[in-house]
Amino acid sequence: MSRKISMKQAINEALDLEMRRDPTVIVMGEDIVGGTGAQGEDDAWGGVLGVTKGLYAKHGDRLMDTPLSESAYIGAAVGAAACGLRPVAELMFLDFMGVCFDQIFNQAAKFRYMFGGKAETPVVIRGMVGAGFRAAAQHSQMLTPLFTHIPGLKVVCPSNAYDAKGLLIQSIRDNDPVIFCEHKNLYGLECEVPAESYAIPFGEANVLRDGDDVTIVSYGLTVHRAMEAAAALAKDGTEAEVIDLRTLSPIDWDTIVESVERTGRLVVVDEAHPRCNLATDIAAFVGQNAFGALKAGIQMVTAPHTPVPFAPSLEDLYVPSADSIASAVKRTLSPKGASPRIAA
Amino acid sequence: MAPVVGIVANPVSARDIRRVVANATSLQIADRANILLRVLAALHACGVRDVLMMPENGGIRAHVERGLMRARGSGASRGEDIYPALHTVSMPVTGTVADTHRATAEMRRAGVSALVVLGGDGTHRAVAAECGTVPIAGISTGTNNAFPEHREPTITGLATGLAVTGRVPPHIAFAANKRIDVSLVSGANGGAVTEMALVDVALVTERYIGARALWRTENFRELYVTFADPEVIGMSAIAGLLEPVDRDESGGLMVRLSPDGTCRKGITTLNAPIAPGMMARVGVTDWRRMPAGVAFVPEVTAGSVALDGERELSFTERDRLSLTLRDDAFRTVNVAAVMRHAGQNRLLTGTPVPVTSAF
Amino acid sequence: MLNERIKPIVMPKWGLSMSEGKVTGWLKRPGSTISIGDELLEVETDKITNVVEAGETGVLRRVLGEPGTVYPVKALIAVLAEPDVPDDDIDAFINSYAVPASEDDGEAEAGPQYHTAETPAGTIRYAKRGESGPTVLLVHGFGGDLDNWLFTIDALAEKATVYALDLPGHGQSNKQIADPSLSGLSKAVLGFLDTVGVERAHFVGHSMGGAVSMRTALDAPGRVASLSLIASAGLGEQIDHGYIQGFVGATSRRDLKPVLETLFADRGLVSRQMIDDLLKYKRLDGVDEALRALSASLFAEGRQASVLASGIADARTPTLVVWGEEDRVIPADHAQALANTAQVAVIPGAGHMVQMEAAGKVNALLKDHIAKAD
Amino acid sequence: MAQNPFPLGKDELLKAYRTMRTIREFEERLHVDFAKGDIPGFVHLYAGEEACATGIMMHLNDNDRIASTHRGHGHCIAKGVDVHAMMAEIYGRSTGACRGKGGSMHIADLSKGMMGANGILGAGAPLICGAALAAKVRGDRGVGITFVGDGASNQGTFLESLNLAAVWNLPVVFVVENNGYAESTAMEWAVSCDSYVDRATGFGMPGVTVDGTDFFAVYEAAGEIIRRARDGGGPALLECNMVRFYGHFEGDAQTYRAKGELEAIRASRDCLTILSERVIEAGVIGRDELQAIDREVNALIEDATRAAKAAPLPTPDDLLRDVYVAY
Repeated sequence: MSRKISMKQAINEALDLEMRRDPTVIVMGEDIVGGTGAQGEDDAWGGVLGVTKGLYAKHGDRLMDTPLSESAYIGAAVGAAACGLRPVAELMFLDFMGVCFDQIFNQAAKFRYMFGGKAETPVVIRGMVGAGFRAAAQHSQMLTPLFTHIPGLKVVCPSNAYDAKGLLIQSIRDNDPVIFCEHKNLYGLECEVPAESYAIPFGEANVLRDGDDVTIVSYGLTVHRAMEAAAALAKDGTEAEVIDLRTLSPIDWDTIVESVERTGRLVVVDEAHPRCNLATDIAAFVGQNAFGALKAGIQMVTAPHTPVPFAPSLEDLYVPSADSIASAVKRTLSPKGASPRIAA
Repeated sequence: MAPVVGIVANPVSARDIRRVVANATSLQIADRANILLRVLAALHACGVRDVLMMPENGGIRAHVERGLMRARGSGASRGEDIYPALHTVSMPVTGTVADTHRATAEMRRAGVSALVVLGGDGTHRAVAAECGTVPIAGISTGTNNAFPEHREPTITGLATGLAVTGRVPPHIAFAANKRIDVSLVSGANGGAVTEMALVDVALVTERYIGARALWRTENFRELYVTFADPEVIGMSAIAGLLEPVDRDESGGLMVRLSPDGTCRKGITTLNAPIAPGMMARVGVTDWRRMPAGVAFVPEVTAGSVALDGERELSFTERDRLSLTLRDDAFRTVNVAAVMRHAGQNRLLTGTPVPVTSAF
Repeated sequence: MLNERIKPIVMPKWGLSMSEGKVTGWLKRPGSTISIGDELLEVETDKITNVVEAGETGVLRRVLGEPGTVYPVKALIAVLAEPDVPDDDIDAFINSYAVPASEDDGEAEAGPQYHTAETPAGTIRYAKRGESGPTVLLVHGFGGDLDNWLFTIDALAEKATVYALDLPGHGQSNKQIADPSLSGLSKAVLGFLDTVGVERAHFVGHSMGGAVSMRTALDAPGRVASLSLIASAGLGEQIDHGYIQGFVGATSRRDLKPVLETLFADRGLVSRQMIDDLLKYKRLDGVDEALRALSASLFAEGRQASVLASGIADARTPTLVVWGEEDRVIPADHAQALANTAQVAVIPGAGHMVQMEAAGKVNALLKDHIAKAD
Repeated sequence: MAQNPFPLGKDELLKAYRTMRTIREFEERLHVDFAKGDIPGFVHLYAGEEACATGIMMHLNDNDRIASTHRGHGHCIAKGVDVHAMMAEIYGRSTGACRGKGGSMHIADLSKGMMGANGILGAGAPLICGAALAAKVRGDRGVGITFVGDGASNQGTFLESLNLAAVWNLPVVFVVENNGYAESTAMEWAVSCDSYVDRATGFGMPGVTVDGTDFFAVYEAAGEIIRRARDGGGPALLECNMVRFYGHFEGDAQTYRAKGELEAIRASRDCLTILSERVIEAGVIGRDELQAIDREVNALIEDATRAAKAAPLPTPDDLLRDVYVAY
């Protein structure tokens, strides 16, 4: 049965279903139950934004509040995964990885290779990413490129509730460490989601819109900006193909290249900072592997190379907009788009 | 010559297995240093201007020195010293009991008037082995402490200061103490080892030292005590709960325990606090007084000897073991008597006369 | 104002989730004389593109639906009337036409569009249309669901009580298949009929659903009033193994699209939504296992395990066989297996999903067959 | 033969001796072969510290997990990791415990409960909290032991783990292997708290200090602590004071040590000598029996070294293999 639920509910449902299916799934994080040890209600918060609300009542101690101690509990989740559990550790804001990155990239990501293929570390580290929440520089970043840089990690960033549920279920069932990035500004977005369990395989981009004129590749929140841009462009007769990457590691190169080979034009949209991000990565790959198909220079639309500003007026400028994406598409279509030009 | 007080503070006492098996106290290094600062303040108040301290790497001295420095820097002292000058015995640090032995010997040679000892029974035993006639003022930090009395260290410091500055007559200020000498002559090579205990000697049948602390009773066979105080913790409590013997009376007590440690017919069963938080039922076969100067040869022919709660020696059927209690073996500051005398004579009503340092 | 001689052509509602459709092009010019079954125009929905056929006769007096424009369901897109109906009346009719309130609103009050039944084979989802007349049961094929009857169910419901179910392992029914054989599925279907209180029904089966229907007719002849076998399995050994394997194995749009294209004569009918819906179905827990179990049991090594043609030929059940001439999954010549005992119709220009690609023709055949057999 | 006064049977004593001797021989051999330039990279030797790993591991089974340090060979051997696979790994061979892709600092054998030596100091502590959590969730009475040097005990990971283990009441034992030196820096200088027992106390768990060169002291204290953890009594800290016979890594001239320091600890604090003299003196094991073990161990290490040198190198394909379980 399918009904409309929000991405937040979809994540909650995925955790619930997997905990029911597999007794080795445990969920831990700061305030994911909330109020542990305090005098008030059990399950007081259910996560800082209520994503895990209600799970404690269903699964009890398999939901574990942690001390504010990311190094310790992320490391514990990694260790537990190496010992046969399937922990889902919530890092609240993925910006906090700064204090536990060793456990993620030196431990979890490397066990399998470093131990000669004899280890499995099925841990999921989920947390919020992205700007637009008026949360300023340390709670708003899109740090996905830092994770995609690390071999051994899988990196997921859903753009809607349906994908969030299926990708989180796949993340939990996957035997590799997965960084599950939840854009906080998509939590409330609703769409049709089956009530049953389902897993969306990794490495399969979702083509949200077919078009023959230009390919727009993105993930997370900016997928919706790209769709807005495509709708606006369609009114002028430009049909954009919009690709939602869904998973960043592994990444679906085939879908991107096949599309560009058909459209001959590529706009890559990434909410991350402009240097060494998904946009540059994809542009480089397409440049190397589908150069002959390109009719125009590749355009990249990213956040600026600045920390995320607090002032709402500035933050709104920070995140790639539908207008900026549409403008980028138009640059690929203009005769000058064919040759690189530095804007005045 | 102005009195100098020696300080032996052991940073590694109270770190043994009894913290795990019996929730025993663990006194932090910073707290040990704070205790010393309180003692130092009390000594200074009595006119002691120089203190000689054992060096160690456990951090106590560093904390104390920081405390002295802060006191000098803060307005609390109004420019006046409130602590004596701190000197350290010049010797290498090994981190073992040998440090205590050597420091005590050096302090005795330097002519200290008293030794303030911070540690458990084991530390006090090490000091007693080398202190000769220098009186000991004991402060408990250890676990199984029967020997040092439990008391606020400031009072111990005051009593020591009053005693060494000569304001309390020695016959009141100092008390005599007993000890048990343990002699072990090796059957293999004829070599002899002499050890001593201040409170108790326990003979157990297991013949390995292991984690040293004694907390199991199943192999426990014989107990010899210098005094039997029902108010103290440890193996000597067994004796204290059978037949109390005071610290100041001659002789001690020996107790035989039932071989299997259980309660059989004809055997007295005793429930005793053998370690902090640990009550144990032991079967007692018999007990009797242990007169001073009489060598006792144990019935146990092979096993280990625990001195003041810690396994130290092991012996076999071929070895010869004997135990002898000595009265008047070493001296301690009688804190209770000094303070009573101080009160009765209002010793602390006037300003004490400063005595110039000899250092 | 109501003139019964003025017949509106409205945007059709194909399936329960359709709310609007795009007119892609007219196949008849204004002024043409129209007979029942004539192809009037093409409409594209997010699920499928299909032809709207005339349900009545008359002259195409007005064409209102602009190609390339999206209209809500039941919007007026053309008017049919006899030549003698005055233009003024037609204009007045058009001016006064109001799109009826969307059915969804009404149904939200009347209850859900789909129902579920707790049967011995687990939870079965089904749709029920129509209130009177004979009872018809629509049984979809391998990997399908009740939406395969998108263009069928409402047409039949005009004169029948029509049930369409999701077989176990399919659609939104229970995904566990206790017995992945034809008789296992047949028992599940009978268990469903028991649950909804139907003793006897006209069975309409597509592909594997046809074989399930035949199995039921052989095992429980009393419960099968007639058989309508559409591109049915069970009439010969041959089947496109590549299709079965491809369908079971596909996990991405890229893999699944060419597989689905083999189902239709016109590959362009495979829409993004159709692929997405099937992918969403295939991702559900238990579906992969169910499909693999069924394909191993029924189509191992690229051959149909059960050929029931001779049994059906011997039985007395009235039988209709319909095939798309360009069926690339099960060859259309399998229809001839029952040529001697059944009515056989092979429809040109249609593939395996003939009931969708040539809905008007198939619906007419079904209505006729059911009416005669009842 | 005299009655055995020890808390271990003769077979267990022989096993403990064999383990310690194997570690010593393994490390001594590496010391020699590294100097010859036979071994790639760098190695950190456990020689001198054998009583600690052995005294603790005698209480563990394969279901108990340990997280080791950069100085992990001794932990591996004591936990039962195959010596041939270890030696081959150190030589970077495809027959190595990690198929030549981990090296000395990453030897692991999860089937033996050995979760890996670790090149990141202090990183094992959070991991072992996870291992202990897994044991607790499963209710299988498993315990987790993490080893940390006196230097790495200052890492936030270690201190956070003490807190987490206490808060979650995990069956974890934190073993501080205090050999006095964080690389070249003295523990007395680098550790502000002076006593690891104080640190443990500050986190609400008991701490114990033992003479880490005395196998029996380690064995007995570890036994109590591990039993307590297994029974749900929660985490504890065990500080083993011990000595490092070689430098931080091979090639370290150890100029930071006092004159005569190394000679003194080798003479008076060699845990193997202490153990063998104790058991011989007690009349439980004959010197000849120990010498027989010495010969067997010697042959084992010789064979492991010879086999490692002769073993095939990883293939170029191995470069790209085993980054993920599924791609």
